[in-house]
Amino acid sequence: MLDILLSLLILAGALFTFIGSLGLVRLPDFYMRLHAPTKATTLGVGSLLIASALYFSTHDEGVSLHEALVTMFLFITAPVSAHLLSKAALHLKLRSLAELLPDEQAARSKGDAR
Amino acid sequence: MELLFALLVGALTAGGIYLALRARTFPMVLGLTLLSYAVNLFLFAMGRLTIGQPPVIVPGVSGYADPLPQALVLTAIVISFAMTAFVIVLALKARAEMGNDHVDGLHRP
Amino acid sequence: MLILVAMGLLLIVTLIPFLGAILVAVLARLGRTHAAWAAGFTVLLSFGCLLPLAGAPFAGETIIQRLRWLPSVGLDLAFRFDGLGLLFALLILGIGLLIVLYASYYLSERDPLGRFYAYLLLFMGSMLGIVLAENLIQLLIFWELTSLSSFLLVSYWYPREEAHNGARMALTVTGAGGLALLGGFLLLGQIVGSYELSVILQAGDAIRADPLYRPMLVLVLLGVFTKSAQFPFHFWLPNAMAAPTPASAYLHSATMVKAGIFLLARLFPALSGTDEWSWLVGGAGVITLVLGALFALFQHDLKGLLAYSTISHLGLIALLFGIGTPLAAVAGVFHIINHATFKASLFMAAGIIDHETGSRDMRKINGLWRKMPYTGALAMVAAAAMAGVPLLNGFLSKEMFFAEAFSAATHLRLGWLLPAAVTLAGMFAVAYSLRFIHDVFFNGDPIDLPRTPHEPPRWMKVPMEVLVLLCLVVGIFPAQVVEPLLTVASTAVLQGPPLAHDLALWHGVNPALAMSVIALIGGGLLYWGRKPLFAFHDRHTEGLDAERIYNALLNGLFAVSGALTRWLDTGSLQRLLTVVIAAALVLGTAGFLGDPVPLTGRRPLLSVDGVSLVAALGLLAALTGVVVLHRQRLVALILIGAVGLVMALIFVKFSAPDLALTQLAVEMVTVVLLLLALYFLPPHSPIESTMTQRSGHGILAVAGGVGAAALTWAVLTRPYDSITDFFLANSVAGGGGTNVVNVILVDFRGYDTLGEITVLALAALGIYALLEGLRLDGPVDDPKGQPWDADVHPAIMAALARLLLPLALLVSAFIFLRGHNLPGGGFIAGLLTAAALIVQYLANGIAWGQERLPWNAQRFIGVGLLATALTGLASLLVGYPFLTSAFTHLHWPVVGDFELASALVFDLGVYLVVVGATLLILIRLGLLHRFERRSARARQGTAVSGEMP
Amino acid sequence: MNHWVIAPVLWPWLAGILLLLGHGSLAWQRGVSVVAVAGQLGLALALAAEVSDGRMLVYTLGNWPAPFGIVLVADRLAAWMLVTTAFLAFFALWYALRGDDAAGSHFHTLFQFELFGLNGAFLTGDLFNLFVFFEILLIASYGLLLHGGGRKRTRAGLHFVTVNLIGSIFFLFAAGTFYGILGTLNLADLARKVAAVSPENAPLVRVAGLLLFAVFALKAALLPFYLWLPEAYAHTSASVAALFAIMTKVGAYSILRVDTLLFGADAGLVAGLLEPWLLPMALATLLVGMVGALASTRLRQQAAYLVVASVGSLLTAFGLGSVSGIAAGLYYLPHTTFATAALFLLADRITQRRGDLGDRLDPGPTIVSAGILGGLFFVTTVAVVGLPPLSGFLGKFLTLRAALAHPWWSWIMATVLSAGLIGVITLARTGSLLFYQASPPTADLTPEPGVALARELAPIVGLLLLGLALTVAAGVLEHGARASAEQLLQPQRYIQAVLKPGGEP
Amino acid sequence: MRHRVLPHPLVALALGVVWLLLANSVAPGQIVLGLLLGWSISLFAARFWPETLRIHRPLILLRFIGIVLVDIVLANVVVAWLIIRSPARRRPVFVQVPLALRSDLAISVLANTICLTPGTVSSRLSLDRRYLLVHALDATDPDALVATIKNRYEAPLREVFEPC
Amino acid sequence: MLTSVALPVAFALVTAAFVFSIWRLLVGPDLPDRILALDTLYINAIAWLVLLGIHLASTLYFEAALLIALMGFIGTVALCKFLLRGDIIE
Ligand code: NA
Ligand code: NA
Repeated sequence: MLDILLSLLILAGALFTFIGSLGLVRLPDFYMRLHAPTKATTLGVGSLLIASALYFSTHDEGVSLHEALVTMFLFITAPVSAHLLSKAALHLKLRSLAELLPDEQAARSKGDAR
Repeated sequence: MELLFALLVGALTAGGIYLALRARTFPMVLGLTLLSYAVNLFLFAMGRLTIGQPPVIVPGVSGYADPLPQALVLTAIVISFAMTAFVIVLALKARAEMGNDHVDGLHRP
Repeated sequence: MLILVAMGLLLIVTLIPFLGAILVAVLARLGRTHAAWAAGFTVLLSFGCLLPLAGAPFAGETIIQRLRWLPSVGLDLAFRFDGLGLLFALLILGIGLLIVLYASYYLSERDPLGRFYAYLLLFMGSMLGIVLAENLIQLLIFWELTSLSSFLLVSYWYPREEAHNGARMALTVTGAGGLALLGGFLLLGQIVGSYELSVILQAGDAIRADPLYRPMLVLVLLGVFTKSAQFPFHFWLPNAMAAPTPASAYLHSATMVKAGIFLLARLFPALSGTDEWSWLVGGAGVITLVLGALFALFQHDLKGLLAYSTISHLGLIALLFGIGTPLAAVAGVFHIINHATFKASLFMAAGIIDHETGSRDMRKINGLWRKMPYTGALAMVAAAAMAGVPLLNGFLSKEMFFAEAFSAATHLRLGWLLPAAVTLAGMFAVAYSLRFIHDVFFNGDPIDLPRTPHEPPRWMKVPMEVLVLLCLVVGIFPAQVVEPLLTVASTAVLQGPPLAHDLALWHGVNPALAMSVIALIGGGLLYWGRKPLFAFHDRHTEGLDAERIYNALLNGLFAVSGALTRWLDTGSLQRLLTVVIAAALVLGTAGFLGDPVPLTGRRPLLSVDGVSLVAALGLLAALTGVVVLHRQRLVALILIGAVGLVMALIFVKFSAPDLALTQLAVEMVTVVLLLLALYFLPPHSPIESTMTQRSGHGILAVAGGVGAAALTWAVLTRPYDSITDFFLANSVAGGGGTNVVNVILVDFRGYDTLGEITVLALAALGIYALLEGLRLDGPVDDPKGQPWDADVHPAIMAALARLLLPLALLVSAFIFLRGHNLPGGGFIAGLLTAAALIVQYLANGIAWGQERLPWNAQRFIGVGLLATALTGLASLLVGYPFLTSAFTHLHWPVVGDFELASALVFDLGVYLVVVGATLLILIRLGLLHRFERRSARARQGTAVSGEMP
Repeated sequence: MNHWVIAPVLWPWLAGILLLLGHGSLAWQRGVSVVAVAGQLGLALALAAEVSDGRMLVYTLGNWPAPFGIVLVADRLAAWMLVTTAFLAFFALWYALRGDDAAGSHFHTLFQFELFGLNGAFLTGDLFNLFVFFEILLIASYGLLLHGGGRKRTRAGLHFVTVNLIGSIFFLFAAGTFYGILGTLNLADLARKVAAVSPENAPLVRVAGLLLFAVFALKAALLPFYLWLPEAYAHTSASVAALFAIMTKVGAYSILRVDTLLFGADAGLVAGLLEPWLLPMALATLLVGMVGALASTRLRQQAAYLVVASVGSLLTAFGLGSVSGIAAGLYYLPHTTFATAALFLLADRITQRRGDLGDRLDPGPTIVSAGILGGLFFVTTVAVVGLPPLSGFLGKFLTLRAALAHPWWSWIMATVLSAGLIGVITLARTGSLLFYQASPPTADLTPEPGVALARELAPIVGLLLLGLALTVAAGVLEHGARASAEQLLQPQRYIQAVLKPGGEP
Repeated sequence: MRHRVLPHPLVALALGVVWLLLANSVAPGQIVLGLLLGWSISLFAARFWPETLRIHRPLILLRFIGIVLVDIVLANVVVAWLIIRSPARRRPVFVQVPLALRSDLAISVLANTICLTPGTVSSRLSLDRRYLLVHALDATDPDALVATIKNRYEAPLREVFEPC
Repeated sequence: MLTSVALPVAFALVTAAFVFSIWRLLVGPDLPDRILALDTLYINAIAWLVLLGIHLASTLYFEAALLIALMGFIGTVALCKFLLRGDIIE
């Protein structure tokens, strides 16, 4: 039972990790590619970590919860990376398939004017 | 596995040498970094390759990787970090003093 | 005490002039007379010290005095006093004293007399050292000192070009000879097993039979020939005439050039008696004799004439020693004495004339007899002695010389050539002597002389008078005056019983007399018909000239040196690195190929798994990317990040978690560091190397890579035994930790770590010093030419970075505390702390960070080092070696067991140094930026944005 | 445990830490530095006295026995190097107090740490630890070399640093190979295992040995590795260049140590590994150095090339491999260190007086105090070129004498003597250019006050007096050098002393 | 006084908990050590924390976290599906989200949340901090997206951080 | 099932992810793409480390994952800041 649960978690985690990177290859513009890893890998790594916690809590003596920390740290840091990457891409005027909203231009010039 | 490892060391060395021989400071520093990677891997491998046996004493474990090369590589990493820092700052200094980032301070057409 | 002094008397005799030189230099400040008196006193003192020993040679004794110096290699300060030494010491000191007197009149008020005397005394001491040496190496030392001190004397009037050039030439030629002589003496010492003359002079047969005899002889003779101006090394001597005339008189009559002759005489019993000796010494002698005489005639400079005459006479003496018979040697010794006296007085005469007329050009100086008859008379006698006129000393030795030349000719093929050449030289000698008298004192009226000549001061003539008197006395009463001295000197030269020789004016009608007569008459005729000869000479002197060869050689040496040095040392770093790497590769390859064995060893190997293969390929791909795209610097940097990450994973894979952690931490800090730097550097590298250069670098790189791979493979496939079991076995029991890597770092090899953190600290200090006052312009626009983003500190990043700080510090503490037992430790923890703080600076800016962390990073580093120092020193206090660790388990209430280890304090030191150094480096770079940005803005974008290719 | 052994290493280290911690004024730093260097001299001499009876003192750091822990080994050679270094440091520092130290931060700290690195390198008995101390002395030397800055100095520094980083990479390859094959890092243990190496592994040990040799040759500036030196030494400050006179000797020391200990006659399959390389490279270095000096257009460049030549001479002597040869080299080592240091300092004094002309070897106006400086130049020249009567000549004599037993004696003699001749030509020309061909001074030269001049030139005179002392005490010193050489050529004693405490005969 | 000795009690406590997680242990020694470290680090970090961290409505925060976690799981599935199926048939947009939040921390948490949840990345915060530009991977109705963000995430965050 | 199926498959998937990231890293085309790829590589590394820990039943590699999670973003942040401002610490 535990074995199956662990296996599923591991497979799910690995799959999301895989899809995250797959997105890097498949998605057509940078802004879209940005979504792939920051999302998929969050859950991917998360599942793997849950599996790990489960595994070591049952195989070693004592509960293993420190895996939660990895997730916690990732939740703080990964979005910062994504945000800054996006910001940098905007700064570099990377081509996007999304049309910019009209007020985007306004907000931008407003923001810059300050 | 050993062959693969040897190839990596060789490739890092080759790349490192090539970049270290470039005429501008920045690629040269990158070359030196690659060379230090190469030599760190090499030094590490001198304790032979061991999988799944970290040198942390745990009762009932059959064998351990050779800890000494690991300690040596650690020292080497620190030293090469210090040296990289120094040489890159020196490159800046050279850029300031010589007006360009050619390793000889020259502008060759 | 007295005995001690007596035992070292010869040393004292030699040292006195050296000390006198210092004394004179000091006293010269008080005035010229003081200097002169001091110099004279020094010579007399040295002479006085020699006197107590003077009787010994006449009693057939050889005094040897010795001071231990370098006994293990046979080099003691050993002095020898025998007849030859006595003769030369008398010449050196006697003529030296006269020169001191003469020079005080000769040198003008403007010339620093003290310096002249100091140099002269240095030279005198050196000469004494040569002639009183028992040890050949010691002799050589003084030999070289004569070269050096004569350099000083010749260059005395150094602002004159001929003075410093002449001095350099003399030094070069005689210096070269000195070096050859060193080689020769070394070989001689090797043959004999000693450098002591007492041994060497008894070992003639062994020496001559030794296979090293020839090279040794050539080297020794090179020394002799250069010093005594034998052809083809004679050319320096006329150039050395740039010296003040008193110096010339001293150097080229009795001393410097005679040093070479002295050595011939000294080593005569040991080296002579072979064909090599005869041909080399005799050959050089006869050529020098003839050419010197020939050239002497054609000189217009008074001193030039005397210089070539000196060369010729030195050839004469060399020839005598070359003939090799005992009687010839005696004649040689005799001519040494005679030449010294008449040549010294002639030089003094030339000096007086020069002094009085302001010129030395015989074409201008005429008819001085009317102005200075007294000097003229003295010069005439001396010149006659030089020409070999009967009743003068020169006649006697020349007669002996002719006799020896004639008898030597009887047992040689084409032997008649020798007397013929000798007679020819005699004719020229007579001719140039005649010229010296007639052309100067008669021959019409002076032409355009700078000064109106008259007789010199009374005391300036005294030295000449003494010498001319000697010429006469010796010439007329040889048996009474010079016989005893000549006998003891000859005995010393020949190292045998006194030789029967007959010093008399009249030996009957014999071939020698005939040759003398021919020389006198022929010389007269030659001088009488000089005009066509001079004309002929003027037209045909452009031929082979040793001086020109010398100059060509020297220029060639300069040219070759310059070309070679410029070719080797281009100042290019790329070239330097290429050479170094290639050379190391050659050495390494040579090591392996020395004795080929299969590259692959017999160790069982691990199998490859897919993940590793892919990871390795990924690394290779990233690496290839770095190399291919390296001109786009930022891209290369990003790719290197990937390489570094895979490196860390490799460490994980092969059981090195500590290394993985370290690699990761260093990687992050390095990226920040390189980015900080990259801001000030151009974003792209231009193509600068040619295709050929790049191919060359590529080949070298591949060769290096192949070498490294082969070496790795070879080692990895071989079994090995290592000391590592000790660490595994003692880590817990002896080091108190289960993480063996950490225990090695802080305990087993803590000394390495101590060094390592010192390196880090020094890098930080060095960088601090390097960046002091550095101003760099960074680009005001980004590489695309648009302005930078206006958001200096993105708010989201700033807020979250702050949130992260305590967490990172906590993790850092965690990594630090567990390091002794589990992967981690001070270094990683330090980098983590530094990185966490750097993120604050990154997110919130440097001013913000500095405000909140007002600290002195250098002090921080110092405290860290101090912590390691104290842990190390603590063990000294309890009597254990430096860095001996201690640990104990404490039981605290509630908390439980707690391990307290000195290694932890050590590691804390490491931690502090790492934090301090890393922050110091990064913040310093950051400060550089801040300062710059403001200044660039202030200058309204005048800053250059790197250099775009 | 004899703590004298570690004292010369710890002392400058602690001084460096003190300098770092105390934020004292320049005067305070100078005071600490001077006291430290004076103490250093005392400690070095004390250690030399300790080992003068031929004992080898082994210091097991952390109380871990060899070959597991790191050991320091004080033998005659190590003590010899320490004393030389301390004397040199004393005078270099003295000179630096004239103002070289005030050109930037941390001069004294770096100076002390440089000594720490040097002394550590001389004393260590562990290959990897030697690497670490090489790095210490190098990083300190980078700081010192660049101290004060300036265009040419920075460029020279960049080249110096880079080439040394490459050298460090090679060192690690070499040390790693040694460990990978022989499983140890302790020099004595390595020596033992090198001697017993199997035919299969011998080529790899040779590779390691020759790579190590390449590294040391780089530090020592042997041809073809010497190219970094002229630029580096010519462009740093005088006191640093003077101190650097010992840097090449570290390489020479290491070559000697490794050659005798690891690849001596007892080394089995790899005996005499360096033999075919060392002597030819040394002779070529000697010639190239002298030729470079002759071709130099600047005084300091010339001095730097003379350092190259002196390395050639030194390693020629070591390369002979015999007791006499090594002894000759050891006797020559302090001499050439002091003499070249004096030359650098003197060159600086001359340069300072030549205004815009600097150290260019062109005739210029007469400089102030030309007489005294010229005289000093003459004496220094005599010392550097190895003319009698100073110790350089004795070194040359001892070397050539030892060379007679070598099969290539004629080549050695020809090279050494020719190089000597080129040296004479070079310096006669330089002296003549600087002092004899000077034009009349442009302005009235007011004579410099004697006291100031004496103070200014005292370090130079001190170094020259050391040369004189070497000459006068040649007997004693040569005896010491010979004893050191004998000790070196009996590696078994070293091995025994390190690996079997108390087993030292 | 409390501000100097214990400037951020909550942080200190949280750090203590994190420590226990790190150490994977609840031994008394670890608790003491964790609290000690939590206290000292919070003391040090106080310099870097200009404002005191106040959580006004802890329950709402917990609920918020729960919602976000669920959203993350859903988002991953959705996005994964999008990536695998047909990347071409998507409608990426940029939307401008006007912000009611004022504190940097709150805005940052919001931005983070947006990044972590369904197909959105917070791309740029205007310099006046009034607008957050968000990129959505696939949004048929941009206005609905803005509304969702404001209601689902911003509103609870306001209650937690800025209740006034 | 865990060791025979799940782990090998998981390793294969993570490895494939690794390959994709490297591909994007090399191909770009823009700098943010490469940075993103590097960032993703770091995440892949965490996944791999966790898998390895389970595979070897060892927690010794966990801190590496922790370190990446906590500090891996520094590179990304610094690189982005570089693109935005050039000057990363100002
Ligand atoms: Na005339
Ligand atoms: Na999102």
